[in-house]
Amino acid sequence: MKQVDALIVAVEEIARKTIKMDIRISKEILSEIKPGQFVHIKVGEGTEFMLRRPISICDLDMKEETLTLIFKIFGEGTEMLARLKPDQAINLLIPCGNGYSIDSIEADEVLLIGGGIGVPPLYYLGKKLQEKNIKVTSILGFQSSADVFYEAAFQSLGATYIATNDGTYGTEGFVTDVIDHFGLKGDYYFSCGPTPMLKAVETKLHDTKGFLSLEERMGCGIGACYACVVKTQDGESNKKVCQDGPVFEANEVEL
Amino acid sequence: MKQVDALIVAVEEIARKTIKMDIRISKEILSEIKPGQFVHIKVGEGTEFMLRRPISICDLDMKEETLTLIFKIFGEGTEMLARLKPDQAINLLIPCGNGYSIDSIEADEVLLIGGGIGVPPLYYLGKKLQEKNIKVTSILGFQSSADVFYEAAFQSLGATYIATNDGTYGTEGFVTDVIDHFGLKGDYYFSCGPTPMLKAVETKLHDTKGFLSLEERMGCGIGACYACVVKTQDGESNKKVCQDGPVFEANEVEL
Amino acid sequence: MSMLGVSLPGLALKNPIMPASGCFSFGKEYSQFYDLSKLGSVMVKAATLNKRLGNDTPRVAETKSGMLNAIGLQNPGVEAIITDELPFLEQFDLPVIANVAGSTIEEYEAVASHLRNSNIAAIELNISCPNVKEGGVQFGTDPNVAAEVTRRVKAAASVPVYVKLSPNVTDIVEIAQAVEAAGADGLTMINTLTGMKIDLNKRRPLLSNGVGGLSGPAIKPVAIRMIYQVYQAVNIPIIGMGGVRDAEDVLEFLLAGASAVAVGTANFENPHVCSDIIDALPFVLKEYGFDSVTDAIGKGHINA
Amino acid sequence: MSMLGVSLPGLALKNPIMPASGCFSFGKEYSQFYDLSKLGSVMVKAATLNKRLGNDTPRVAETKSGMLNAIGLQNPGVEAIITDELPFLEQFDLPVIANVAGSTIEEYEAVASHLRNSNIAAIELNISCPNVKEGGVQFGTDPNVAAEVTRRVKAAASVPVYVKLSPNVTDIVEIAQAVEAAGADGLTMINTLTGMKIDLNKRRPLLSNGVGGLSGPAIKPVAIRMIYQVYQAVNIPIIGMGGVRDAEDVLEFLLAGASAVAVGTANFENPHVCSDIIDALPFVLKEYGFDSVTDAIGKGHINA
Ligand SMILES: Cc1cc2nc3c(=O)[nH]c(=O)nc-3n(C[C@H](O)[C@H](O)[C@H](O)COP(=O)(O)OP(=O)(O)OC[C@H]3O[C@@H](n4cnc5c(N)ncnc54)[C@H](O)[C@@H]3O)c2cc1C
Ligand SMILES: Cc1cc2nc3c(=O)[nH]c(=O)nc-3n(C[C@H](O)[C@H](O)[C@H](O)COP(=O)(O)OP(=O)(O)OC[C@H]3O[C@@H](n4cnc5c(N)ncnc54)[C@H](O)[C@@H]3O)c2cc1C
Ligand SMILES: Cc1cc2nc3c(=O)[nH]c(=O)nc-3n(C[C@H](O)[C@H](O)[C@H](O)COP(=O)(O)O)c2cc1C
Ligand SMILES: Cc1cc2nc3c(=O)[nH]c(=O)nc-3n(C[C@H](O)[C@H](O)[C@H](O)COP(=O)(O)O)c2cc1C
Ligand code: FES
Ligand code: FES
Repeated sequence: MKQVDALIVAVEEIARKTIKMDIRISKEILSEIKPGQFVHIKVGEGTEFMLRRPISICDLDMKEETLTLIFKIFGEGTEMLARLKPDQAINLLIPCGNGYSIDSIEADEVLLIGGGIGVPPLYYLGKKLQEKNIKVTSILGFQSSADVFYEAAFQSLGATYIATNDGTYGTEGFVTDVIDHFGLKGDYYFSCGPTPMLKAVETKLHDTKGFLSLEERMGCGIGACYACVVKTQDGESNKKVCQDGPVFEANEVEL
Repeated sequence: MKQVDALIVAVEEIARKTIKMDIRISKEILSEIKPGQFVHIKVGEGTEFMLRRPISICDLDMKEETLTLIFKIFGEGTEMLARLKPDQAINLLIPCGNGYSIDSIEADEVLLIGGGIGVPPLYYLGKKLQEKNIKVTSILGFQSSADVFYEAAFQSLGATYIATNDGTYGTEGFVTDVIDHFGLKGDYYFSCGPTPMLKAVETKLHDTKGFLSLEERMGCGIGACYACVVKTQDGESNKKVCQDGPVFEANEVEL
Repeated sequence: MSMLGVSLPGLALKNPIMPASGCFSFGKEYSQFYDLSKLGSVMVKAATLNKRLGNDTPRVAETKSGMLNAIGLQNPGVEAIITDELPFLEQFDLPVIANVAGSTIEEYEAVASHLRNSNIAAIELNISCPNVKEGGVQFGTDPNVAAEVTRRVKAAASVPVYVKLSPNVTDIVEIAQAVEAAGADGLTMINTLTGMKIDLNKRRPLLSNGVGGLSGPAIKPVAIRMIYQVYQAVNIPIIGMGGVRDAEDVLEFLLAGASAVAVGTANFENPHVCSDIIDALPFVLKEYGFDSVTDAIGKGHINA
Repeated sequence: MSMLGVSLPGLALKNPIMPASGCFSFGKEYSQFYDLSKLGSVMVKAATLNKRLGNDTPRVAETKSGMLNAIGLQNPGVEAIITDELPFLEQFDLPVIANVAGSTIEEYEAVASHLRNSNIAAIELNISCPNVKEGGVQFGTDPNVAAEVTRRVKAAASVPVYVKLSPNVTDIVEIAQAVEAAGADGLTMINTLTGMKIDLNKRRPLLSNGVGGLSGPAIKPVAIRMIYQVYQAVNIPIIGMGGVRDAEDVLEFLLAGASAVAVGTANFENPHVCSDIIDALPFVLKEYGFDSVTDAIGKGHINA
């Protein structure tokens, strides 16, 4: 892991309050990144924001030497980040966390199940799975039509289903409704999104091996402060989301 | 007094760590300004810097609708301000303080005596005195040649003498040495600079009527918090530098 | 009652926002920026029996997201305040809260007695000023002394008395309960935390007084914690303060248990801050699902 | 001695900079960023007798120029720390300071006894953790209890004991003097201020524990004030902490009376912060006219 001052290449609002940001990162660093990892971002230069913000890696381009993040403007920190302009610097810890270990899995077809700001990390994962000739089906859930992003990108990876809570786009309801409705399945599933969604997915797909990416409030982002823990399902010990995760096997930790 | 968000027109380093900043201000506001007044500037947008920075008004241009400030990079706040770029906004309370009351004075010739960052407010004062056909002689003290600024500007108002502490420019020594050396005098003097200089000037020119502009650490900048007081010479009461000053008559307050 | 209205002992507030004592003098300066009738109330600068010149300068220092002050209770004395300062506020439609300070219990009593001849709606009893050599803070750190001052000032005063608590204590609940038992009509909290900044060049404390009071957003978490704890332990209303600069901050104080909220340091950053907050508050209340200010008070408690 | 060196009981420090307990785990993670041998020392995460899982999440919250934490002393227990964690640090050229916590005096004693079998240079006795239901903070707020824990841990320990003081007290000097009299070899201060943040959406405290400990630049003025006051009242050295993030901050702590300085929260903002400070410190000392660290200690006192 490194701390780098990187230059912003592009900033674009691609859906409601949803920012796509491209950042210049060297090939050397990009080549270490695994899908599912995240960066830990400093907000502003001074002391007002002492904690970094964790944002998943959505995509990277080795040739252009860029990294893509997609984040939602949620509170003051993401609002500050959204105001950054091309050629300004951004300070990152990169890469953080374990990522999805896809080298070890044997699968013909997998499901990518994302909700809201859980969608971005699945994109780079999907690209990597596609490179391994694994068939990818994506199920993406959003609040409303105004929040939908990256549908076309996911379509280029395989069949893509959209669910919106209010039914203004795609199927009305949750990602689990889509799974039911279209009878979707795979040898594995990979999921990222709000905890209630992860729980529903874990329950629905209890017979399928799966990986879940978790969110927790963080301090250090590197495993040193014990802020971001999650209990193992046996209740006996804690895992750190920033270091042991953010990706865990289904049924490994308490949701 | 108003709180305004103004646009920066130009930022230039005109001497060592000395920034000249031009700011767009409407004619209506400029027309209320008296020489010797100051603006109280918000640093940054967030909470890191809760106190504004007082900076004297150096010049204004009614036609261009600009206000000119000159300030030294001293600590974190002025460093942040120096990084602002044209077209960025700056938040000011304007105008603050009483200023030099030049309408009431009867004089043929006056001395302007400035030290370091005390020089800027004397420039607009000098312009106003010149408009009244009063002969202006300026004595400006700086640390070293690298710190000297606005010599030509003052020369356009009248005879101008420079002193530097280290003798690298003009007369070696203090402004009071220049006064001695050249036997300078006037019906009035106007002085602004560090307190030791003001004391020396007040002592040297004890027979001349004068006005001194003071500096004190400020909270509100408008007279409401009692941070910036100075005792009257009788020791009986306090004056507020931000509201009753920054300009006081010589021998009015304790230095 | 209107969405923003709150009714407290002696104070029928059209909204819960008021400038904090010492940050707003007696109102004149800020009346250049907006109509003070817009405010719920105003807490004016501390009054002592006689004129005080306060501490030497520097009296303020900036700190990260905060500031230190050691004004030292400069004020013209209670009589001059009644004669020369308070009349200005009568043109505005708001109840005025006087801030009473002193070095001895007798002085507190005397100031409160003098204020019988004025048009104030309530007294804020300042037993927590950290910036004077004598009096001030020690009255606020010992529950028995705090109770005694409260009792004596209550007896001397003709209006409800709100006791201003010091955060520089091991157990704020104990002090709050002591002054409640002594008859306080309400509490205001928190005053400043005692702090210091050292001038690296001069090799001495930057403030001439040495220590000063820390205020501003830096202390908000301490204020919220103390109000939360005290709210559960007393039955008198709390006027909260400490680092407020926007309407979300105000809502946080209400949820913690404050019935009204004062704004201090933020006035220096933005002279319109109280007016801005009053404009924003209805929207922020709605955004978070509250119908009114009273609806939100204390609702941040787990079993509220 | 070198420009940066400081010699304290049990601690021959090549420089006065060390990460603060709980912000650096046992060093492994930060060793990715720089060679830990560069540090003066390292204060490792708190040890209790048995493994603890700590509080529920959320355990941290951001505040203006600071943060709240309520980790709740998660740690694998003192034996596991000795066996699994401390050996990693042996490869680096630095004295290690263990942080001892507990819920009872007996637990404190037991942890200190276990640590006899380890390679540590000193103990930091944590009687000031605000984030556990039992134990922790009350040991640090009553001078008699603080003295008693100190005495017992001193007797059990084989290395010098530095007592970590809580800032959440009315009179920090009284506690400092009590633990000095009880045999403390040094003091570390300050631990976090107790604070709270309320989640406006959830209408409850954001931290699952309710209250948490406030750290970061926001609290620096309180830390400086307390160190300044305690320095005048005790004859044992102080390791200072609270909001340090650059070499100027370190100098301010030295001037206030600290002999060494720990850095906590700032590691999260900048994982290189301790290393950066060590690089900058000689220049900052020179800029302000000091020949060495020891030359600066206590020099901010008016009669120093
Ligand atoms: C491993 C991981 C990956 C993430 N990836 C993405 C992503 O790709 N896109 C995206 O939009 N969001 C992502 N998030 C969520 C994102 O970190 C938060 O939305 C963001 O931190 C909110 O910051 P703020 O300043 O806007 O909110 P504020 O509420 O002002 O933040 C205050 C503090 O709370 C923390 N916080 C608030 N919400 C969350 C949250 N949901 N998770 C963790 N910390 C939080 C902040 O980091 C900060 O420390 C991810 C979170 C984690 C843990
Ligand atoms: C009426 C008045 C007019 C001034 N005009 C000018 C000018 O035209 N050009 C110029 O360069 N400087 C001027 N100054 C001084 C200028 O205000 C300070 O240099 C500046 O505030 C330093 O801020 P900082 O953030 O760089 O320093 P820091 O030390 O980081 O500031 C910390 C705090 O101390 C205050 N402070 C520090 N030094 C001073 C000082 N000398 N006077 C008042 N407050 C101080 C700051 O305002 C701030 O609140 C003036 C001061 C006053 C009172
Ligand atoms: C410059 C200044 C002067 C103050 N003077 C007084 C005072 O006279 N009486 C008083 O009770 N509190 C006084 N206070 C404390 C404030 O009223 C308030 O309790 C404290 O600043 C916390 O609120 P804030 O963070 O919004 O400033 C003063 C605060 C400041 C900053
Ligand atoms: C996440 C976190 C965990 C902490 N854990 C401990 C601990 O286990 N033991 C302890 O004595 N102090 C602990 N502290 C307090 C710090 O050591 C330090 O005293 C405090 O944070 C002030 O320093 P800072 O402002 O540099 O962070 C912790 C602080 C933080 C932020
Ligand atoms: S954020 Fe510090 S351990 Fe995970
Ligand atoms: S700065 Fe507030 S009275 Fe002058």
